[in-house]
Amino acid sequence: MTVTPHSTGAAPAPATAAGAEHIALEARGVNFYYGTHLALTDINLRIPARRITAIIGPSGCGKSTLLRCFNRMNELLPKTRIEGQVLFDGDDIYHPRMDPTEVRFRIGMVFQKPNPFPKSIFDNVAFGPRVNGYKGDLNALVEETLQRAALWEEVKDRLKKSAFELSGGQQQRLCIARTLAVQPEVILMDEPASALDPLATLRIEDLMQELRRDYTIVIVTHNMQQAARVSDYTAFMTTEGGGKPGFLVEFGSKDQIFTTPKDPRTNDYITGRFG
Amino acid sequence: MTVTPHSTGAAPAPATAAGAEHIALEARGVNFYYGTHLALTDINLRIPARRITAIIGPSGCGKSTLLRCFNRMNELLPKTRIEGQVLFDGDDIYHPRMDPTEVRFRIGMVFQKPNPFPKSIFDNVAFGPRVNGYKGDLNALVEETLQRAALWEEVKDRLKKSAFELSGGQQQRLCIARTLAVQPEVILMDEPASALDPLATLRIEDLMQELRRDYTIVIVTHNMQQAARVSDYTAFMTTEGGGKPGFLVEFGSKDQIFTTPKDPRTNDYITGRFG
Amino acid sequence: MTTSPGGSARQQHDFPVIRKGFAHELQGLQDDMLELGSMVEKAVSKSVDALKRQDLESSRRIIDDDRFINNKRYEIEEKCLRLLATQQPMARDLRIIVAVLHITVDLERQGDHAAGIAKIALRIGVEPLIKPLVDIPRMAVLALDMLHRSLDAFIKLDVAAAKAVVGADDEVDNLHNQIYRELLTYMLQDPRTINQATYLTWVAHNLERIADRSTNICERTIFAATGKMEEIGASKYF
Amino acid sequence: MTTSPGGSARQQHDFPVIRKGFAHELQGLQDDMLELGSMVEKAVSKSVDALKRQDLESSRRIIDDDRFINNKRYEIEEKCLRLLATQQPMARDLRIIVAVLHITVDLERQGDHAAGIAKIALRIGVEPLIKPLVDIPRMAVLALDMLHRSLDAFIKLDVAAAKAVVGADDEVDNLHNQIYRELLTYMLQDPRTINQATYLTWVAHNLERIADRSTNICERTIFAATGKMEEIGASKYF
Amino acid sequence: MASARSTAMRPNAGWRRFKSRAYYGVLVAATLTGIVVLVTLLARVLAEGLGGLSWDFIVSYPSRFASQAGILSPLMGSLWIMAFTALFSFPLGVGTALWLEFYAPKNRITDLIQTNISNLAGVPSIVYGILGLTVFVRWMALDRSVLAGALTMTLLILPVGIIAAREAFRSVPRSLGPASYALGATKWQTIWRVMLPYAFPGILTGAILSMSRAIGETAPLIILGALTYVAFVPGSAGLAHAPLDPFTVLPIQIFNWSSRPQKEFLDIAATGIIVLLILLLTMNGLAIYLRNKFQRKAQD
Amino acid sequence: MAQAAHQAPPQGPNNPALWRRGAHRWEETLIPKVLLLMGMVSILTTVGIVVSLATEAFQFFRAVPLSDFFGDTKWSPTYSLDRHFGIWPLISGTFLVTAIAAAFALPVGLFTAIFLSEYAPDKLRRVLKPLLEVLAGIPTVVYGYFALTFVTPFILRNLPGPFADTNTFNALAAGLVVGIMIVPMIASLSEDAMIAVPQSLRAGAYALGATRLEVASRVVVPAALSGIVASFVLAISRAVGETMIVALAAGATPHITGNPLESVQTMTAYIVQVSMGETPYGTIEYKTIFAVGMMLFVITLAMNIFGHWLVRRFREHY
Ligand SMILES: Nc1ncnc2c1ncn2[C@@H]1O[C@H](COP(=O)(O)OP(=O)(O)OP(=O)(O)O)[C@@H](O)[C@H]1O
Ligand SMILES: Nc1ncnc2c1ncn2[C@@H]1O[C@H](COP(=O)(O)OP(=O)(O)OP(=O)(O)O)[C@@H](O)[C@H]1O
Ligand SMILES: [Mg+2]
Ligand SMILES: [Mg+2]
Ligand SMILES: O=P([O-])([O-])[O-]
Repeated sequence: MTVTPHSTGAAPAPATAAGAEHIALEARGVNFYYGTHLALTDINLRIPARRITAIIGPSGCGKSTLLRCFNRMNELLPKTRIEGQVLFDGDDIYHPRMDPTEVRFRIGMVFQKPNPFPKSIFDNVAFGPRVNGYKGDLNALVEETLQRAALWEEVKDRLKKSAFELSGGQQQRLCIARTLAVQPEVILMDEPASALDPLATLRIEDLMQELRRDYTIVIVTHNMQQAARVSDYTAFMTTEGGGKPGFLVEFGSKDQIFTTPKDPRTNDYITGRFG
Repeated sequence: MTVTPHSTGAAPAPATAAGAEHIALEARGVNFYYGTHLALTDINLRIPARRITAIIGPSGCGKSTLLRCFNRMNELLPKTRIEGQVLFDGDDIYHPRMDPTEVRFRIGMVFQKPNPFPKSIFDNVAFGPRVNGYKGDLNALVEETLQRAALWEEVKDRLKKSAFELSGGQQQRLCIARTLAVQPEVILMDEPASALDPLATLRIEDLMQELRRDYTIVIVTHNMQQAARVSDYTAFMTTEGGGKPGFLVEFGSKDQIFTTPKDPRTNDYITGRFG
Repeated sequence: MTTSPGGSARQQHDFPVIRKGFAHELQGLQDDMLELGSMVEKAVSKSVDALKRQDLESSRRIIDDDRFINNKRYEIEEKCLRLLATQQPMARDLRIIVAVLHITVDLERQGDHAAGIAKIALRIGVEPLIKPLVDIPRMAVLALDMLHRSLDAFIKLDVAAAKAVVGADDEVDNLHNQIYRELLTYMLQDPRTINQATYLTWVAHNLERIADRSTNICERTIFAATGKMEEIGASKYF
Repeated sequence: MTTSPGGSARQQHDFPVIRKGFAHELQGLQDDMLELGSMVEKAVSKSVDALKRQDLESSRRIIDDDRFINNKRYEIEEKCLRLLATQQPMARDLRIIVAVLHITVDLERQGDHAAGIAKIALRIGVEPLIKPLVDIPRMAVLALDMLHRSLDAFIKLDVAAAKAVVGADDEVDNLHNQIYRELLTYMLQDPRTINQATYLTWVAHNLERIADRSTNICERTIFAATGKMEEIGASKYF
Repeated sequence: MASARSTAMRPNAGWRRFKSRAYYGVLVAATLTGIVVLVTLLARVLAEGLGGLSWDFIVSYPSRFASQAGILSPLMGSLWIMAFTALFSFPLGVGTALWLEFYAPKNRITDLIQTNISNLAGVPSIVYGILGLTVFVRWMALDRSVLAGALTMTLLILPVGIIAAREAFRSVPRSLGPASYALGATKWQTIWRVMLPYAFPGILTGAILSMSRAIGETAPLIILGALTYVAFVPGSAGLAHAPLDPFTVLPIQIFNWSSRPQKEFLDIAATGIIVLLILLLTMNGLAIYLRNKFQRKAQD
Repeated sequence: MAQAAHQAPPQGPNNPALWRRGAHRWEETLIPKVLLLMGMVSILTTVGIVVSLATEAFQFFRAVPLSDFFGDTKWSPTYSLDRHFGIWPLISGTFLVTAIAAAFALPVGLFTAIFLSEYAPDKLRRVLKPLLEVLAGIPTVVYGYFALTFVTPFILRNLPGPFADTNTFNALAAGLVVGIMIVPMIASLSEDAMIAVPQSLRAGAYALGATRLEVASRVVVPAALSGIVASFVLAISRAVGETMIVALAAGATPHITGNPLESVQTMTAYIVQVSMGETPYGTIEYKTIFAVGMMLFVITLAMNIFGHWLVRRFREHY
C-alpha cells in the first residue's frame, strides 16, 4: 500500500460540513485502488466527534472499503493503494511516520460477525490492553469496560468461561467491549448487527446510543432502517454500476437525509427505487 | 419421527380463521419435539391458499421448526417427533401412507442462504423435474419457470454456465425457480432474503408478490419490516424464554397485526419492546 | 408515483421500478384522495346551487350523502396508516402519505361545510330570499376553483401552482367581507331580515372556510414537495 | 411511554425496555403536545377574559403570541415526521404518532380561534358591551374543560374518559344555541346592537369550534388506543 | 399449470423408493468389508502372537532362536528414533507452516514451495530411504546411526506435519486476524497470541499422527541399512553417544521375522506386531484425547 | 457541546503513562527470516532427492544405455551369468499389484464414503470413522504379514478353481491387501469431500422431492467429484509406492505376466531386495536401485501432480 498525494492539487471542500461540530475524522479527496481497480473516487467526508455517523449505499459501493481506510485496515490486503488524505484530529494517518498499529489502537473497529477470540471473556477484553502494554489495574479496566458495554451484569460471574458460551448478541457486545478496552477515540463498525436477531440488534443499537456520549462512532449498515434509527449523521454513497468506483452522493443529518434528501438519487435509494 | 394423534381429543379451533379464504395448509394442535425437548406446543394455524403468510417472532421461538413441519423436512433430523395433525388440502401429511418425498414434491421450500447445486443454471432448474420423472419438454419447462422467477432475461444467454456465476440475489431467484419447476402448490421460505443486500431483497419481495397469484407462500422472517411489506397474513409466535416451547400468539391480516394487534405481546414485539 | 420536477421521474421509466407493490399502493392512495376531492367539490357546488334554487330535496340529499365522504375519509386514513405501518416509507414517499393524511381531514371538513350550507338552506326553507344570490355563488365558484387547483398542484407536487392558489384566497376573503357588510346593512335596514341574513353570513363563512382549507392543502403540497412546512395563508378565525 | 389499560404498562417496569431512545422520543413528543395544549388553553382563557374586561392590550398580546403556538406546532409536526421516517413505528406507537400529528393541527387551530376571539375583542374595542358577558365565559369554561380532559384522556389513552368528553360537547352546543338566540333577540329589538351582537355570535362560534375540536382530539384518542376511527361528535358546521 | 403437474411427473415413485433401499444394502456391505478385515487381522495377530507376549519378550534382545528372542533393542530403537524425529520435525513443520500462512509473499516462488510440499507428501517412503542413504549415511558420513534414521524420518514426515499445521492455522476463523490488528496488535503479537493458541491442538494432533506414521515406517530404514540384529540399546555406551549408535526398529524386526519360513518366527512376528500396535494405539489415543479436549466450537 | 473543546474520553489513550506500546519491534523483523529458513528445508529435501537419485542414476545410465533399460524385457541385474537391465518386468509387477488394489479399493472406498457421509447416523459414524483411521494407521509391515500368513494360505487357497495352486508369493494377495490398505484413504478423502458439500444442498434436493439415493448420487457425489477423483489418484499413487506388503507377499520374480496367482516383483520390492542383500555399495548392481528409484519417483510424482491439479481444477466454490 503506497500513499500518493491526491493529484488534483488543493483538496476540495468536504461534501457537507456538519455545522459547528468538532470534526474527528476527515477524508480529503480519497481515491482507493484494489490493484488497478479504482474502488473509491474523490471521497470528501467529515465525521463529527461524539456522534454516530452512518454510511449507507448499495452493495459494492465501497462502504466497507471507506471504513477500513479510516484505520488503515485496508493495507492488510495486498496490492491496495490510497490517494488523498485521511485526517484524524488534524493529522494525516497515512503519513509515512505514522505507525499503523498506533492508528488502529486509537481508532477501533467492530466487525460484521461477532469474532471473539477463543479465550475467556476476561482475556478477550484484556487482549488489547495486554498487547498495548497497559500498566494500570487490568481487573478494574476489564470490569469498567464490560460495564460500559452493558455486559457486566450478564457475565460478571463467569469471566473465566469461554467467550463462545455467550449468545451471538452478547458476543458482539463483548467485541465492542474488547474495542473499548484500549480506550480508542473512534469506533468503526461494519454492519455490526447484520448477523444478529432483532432483539440483539436493538440491544446493540441501544448500546451505541450510550457510547456516543464518549466516542465517535462510524457505522456501515445495509439496513437503512437501522441507519435511520441510530445515526446522527448519514452519508449516502453509490456507484454507477458494478465495478465502477464508489462516490459520496450526500451527507447530512439523518433527519434531513431520511425526510428531505437533497439529491434525487438519495431519495430514490431510501424510498426503495433502485436502478 | 413418529406421529401420535394429539392427546387432547377433539382438535381445538384454529387460532383465527382467515375469513372466507380457501385454506391450503392447516396445523391442528401440533406439538413438536427435538428428542425430549418440546419446541412447539399446540400450534393451530390455517394458511390461506394463494396468499403470503408471514411467521414472525423472536429468535428460537420455533418459526423454522413450524415451517419444516409443513413439508416433513424436520424428520430428516434424528430423534424428532410430531404430535397433532398437519393437513394439506384436507389430507394429513403425516399419515403413515403418505410418502414424504411426495409431500416435499408438492410443498416446496426455499432456504435462507441461496443453495444452488454446483451445476449449470439449466441443470439446477431441471433437477426437480428430472428426479420426479418429468415427461414433457424440459427446455420449455425450464424457460417458463425461469420466466416466472423473473430471471429469464438475465440468464437466457448463459443457461449452460455454472449457477455459481450468478450474484447472490440471482442465485436465490434461481433457487425459487428450481422450486417452481416441480410445480408445487405451496412454497415455504425460511428467511429467504436474510443473506441478501437490500436491492436483491426488494427484488425477491417483488417476485413473491408475483408468485402469490398462483402459489400459497409461507415465509419465516426475522425482518418485521419485511413481513409488513410482503405478507397478506401474519402469525406471531413467541416463547416464554429460551428452551421453553414456542406457541402461536396471534394470527391475522398483516394490516391488523401491524396497526392494531390484539395481543399486548404482539404489540410489544412489533414496537420493539422485548422482555 | 407522481411525476416531479426533480430528476427522479426519469428513473421510473429508464430503470426497473422496484417495490412495484408499494408504488402501486401509493398511486392508489392519491387516486382515492382525488376521488374524495371530487366528491367534496360536487357537494359544495350542489349545496350552493340547492340554496340558490331553494331545492330542499337536493339539500337533504347533500346532507345525507356526507356520510359517503366521511367513509371515504376513513378509508383513506386507514390506507395511510397501513402504508406507514407496513411499507416504511421515507423521504418524499413519507411526506406524501403524511400530507394525504392531513389533506383528507381538510377535504372531509370541506364536505362538512357543504353539508352545513345545505342545513342552512333547509333552515331558510322556502321563505323568499332577501335578495337574489349573486355574490355567494361567485364566492362558491372561487372556492371550488381553489380546491380544484390545490388538489391538482398536490398531485403534480407543483410548488409554484400551490403558491398561486393562495393568491385567490384573498379574493375570496374580500368577497366574504363584502357579503358580510352587505348582509349587515340589510339587517340594520330591516330587522326582519336578521334571521335569514345571519343564515347567509354563515353560508359565506362556510365558503370562506372551504377556501381557507384549500390553502391548507397547498401548504401540504409545498411540504410534500420540499419538506418545508410553512403557513402560507394567514389564519383567520374571524 | 404512556400507561395504558392494557397489559403492556407492566412490561415497561418488569422487563428491560429496549429502544430506550425511541421510547424517550415518543415520550418527549407527547410532552411537547401537552405543552402546546397548555399554551392553547392559556390563550383561550385569556382571550375570553380580555374580551370580558375589554383589555385591548391583552388581546393584542394574545394575537401576537399565536406565533409561538404556530411554531410549536411545526416543531411537533417535524418531530412526528422524523420519528416516522427514522423509527419505523408500528402498532400503538404508530397510532400515537399519527394521532399527535392530527391533534397538533387541532390544537393549533384552537389557538387560532383564541386569536380570533382576541381580534373580535379589538374590533369591539372599548364600546360598552350590550350586556354583561356571562354565558360566553361559561361557554369558555366548558370548552376549556373539554380541551383539558381530552388531552388528559389522550395521554392516558383512556377510551372511557375520551368518550365522556363528547357528552360535554352537547352542553356547549346548547349554550351556543342559547347565546345565539339571545343575541338574535338583541339584534331584533335594537338594530344598533347588530354590529356587536354579530361579533359576539362569532365569539360563541369560535368557542363552539374549540369545543368541537376537542371532540376531534377524543376521536384520535380512541383511535390511538384501539385502532378504530369513529366520528363520535356529529360534525356541525352550522 | 398446477393441475397438469400430477400427470407429467412422478410416474415412478415406487421404483425410486425400491432403488433407494437396494443401494442401501450395497453400501452397508462395502462399509463392513473394511471392518471385517480389521477384525480378522487383529484376531489373527492376537491368536498367533498373544501367547508369546511376556515381560521376558520385552526385555530380551533378539535371538537366532525363536524361543529366546525378545524385542528390547528394536523397541528402544523405535523410541530413540521417535524422540529425535519429534525434536527435529515439530519446530520445522510449525515454522514452515507459519511462514507459508503468514509471511510468504503471494508469488510464483511461494506457489512452487507449496506445490513442492504437497508433492513431497506423496513421494514413496522408499525414495526417502534412498535420499537418507545418499545424503546422511554416505555424504554426511553419519553411518547407519540413530541420527541418520531420525533425520530421514524427519524429512519423510515433514510434509505431512507442515500440511497438518497449515490446516490447523487455516481453521482459525479468518475474522480473528483483523480483530487482533484492529486492537493495535502487531503481526507477531497476532500470530503468537491468537493464531498459535487457536491452532495448537490441531498442530499437536497432526504432529502425533505423523509420528505414529514414523513408527510404522520400515522401508526407508531398510534402505538406510538399519541392522536386523542389534544386541544392544542405543545410548548404552553413554547417553551422549546415542545419536551415533546403530539401531534397529520394531517394524524391521517384524519384517525380518515374517520373512522367515519357520512357524515359530511367524508367531513371534505376531507378538512383535502386538507390541507395535499397542505403541501406535497409545499414540492415536493421545491424539484423539487432545483433539477432543481442545476441540473448540468452530465459528464459521 | 459543539463549541466545547474536544475532550479526550475518560482515561483515553492520550494518557501515555498507562500504555507502553511498541516494545517488541525486533520480533517483527527477525522472526520472518528464521521462519523462511525453515521453509527452505522442504525445498532442500526435493533437491536432495533429485540430486541423490540423479547422480547415481547418471552413473548407472553411463554403464547401461537407456535403450537397454527400456528396450529389454528381462530384469536380472544380479545374475552375473545373464545380466539384463530391462525395467518392464518390474513395471509390470507394479502395475499388476496396483490394478488389483484399485479394482478392489475404489468401489469399496467410495461406497464406504457414501455410506458414512449420507446414510450412517451420527453415532454410527462416530464409531466407524475412528475404526477406519485405525485401519489406515496400521503399519504396512503388518499388512504384509497378514497377506503372507493369512490371505494366501487361508483365503485364496480355499477358493475353487485355479486358486488351489496359488503360489505362496503372489500378486493377488499382495494386491488385495494393498487395496485394503488404501480403502481408508479413499474413504476418508472422499468422505471429507462429501461432508464438505454443504448440508443446504441436500436440504435443497430433499425439498424438491428427491429420495436419499438421488440426493447422494445426483447431488453429493457430483459436487464432490473432484475430491473423489483426487482421492483415487492419490491412493493409486500410494499403491504404486507401497513397499513392505509387496516385499513380503508378492515375491521376487521379475517377469511380465498378467496372472495374479503368480509371484511377481515390483519396483519397490526390488529395491528392498537389493538393500537387504550383500550387493556392495558402488557396484553397477547396487546402482540399479537409484535407476529404479528414479522411475518410481517420476511415476508417483506425475500422479500426484495430476491429483493435485484435479483438486484445484474442479474445486467447487460453495
Ligand atoms: N479485497 C478486495 N480485493 C479486490 N476488490 C475488492 C476487495 N474488497 C472489495 N473490493 C471491491 O471494491 C468495491 C467496494 O467493495 P466494498 O466491500 O467496500 O463495498 P461495500 O459497499 O462494503 O459492499 P457491501 O455492502 O456488499 O459490503 C467492490 O467493487 C468490490 O468488488
Ligand atoms: N436440530 C435441532 N435439534 C435440537 N433442538 C433444535 C434443533 N433446531 C432447533 N432446535 C430448538 O428448537 C427451538 C426452536 O428453534 P427454531 O430454529 O425453530 O427457532 P426459530 O424461531 O426459527 O429461530 P431463529 O429465528 O433463530 O431462526 C429452539 O429452542 C432451538 O434451540
Ligand atoms: Mg461491506
Ligand atoms: Mg429460524
Ligand atoms: O513404504 P511403506 O509404506 O511400505 O513402509
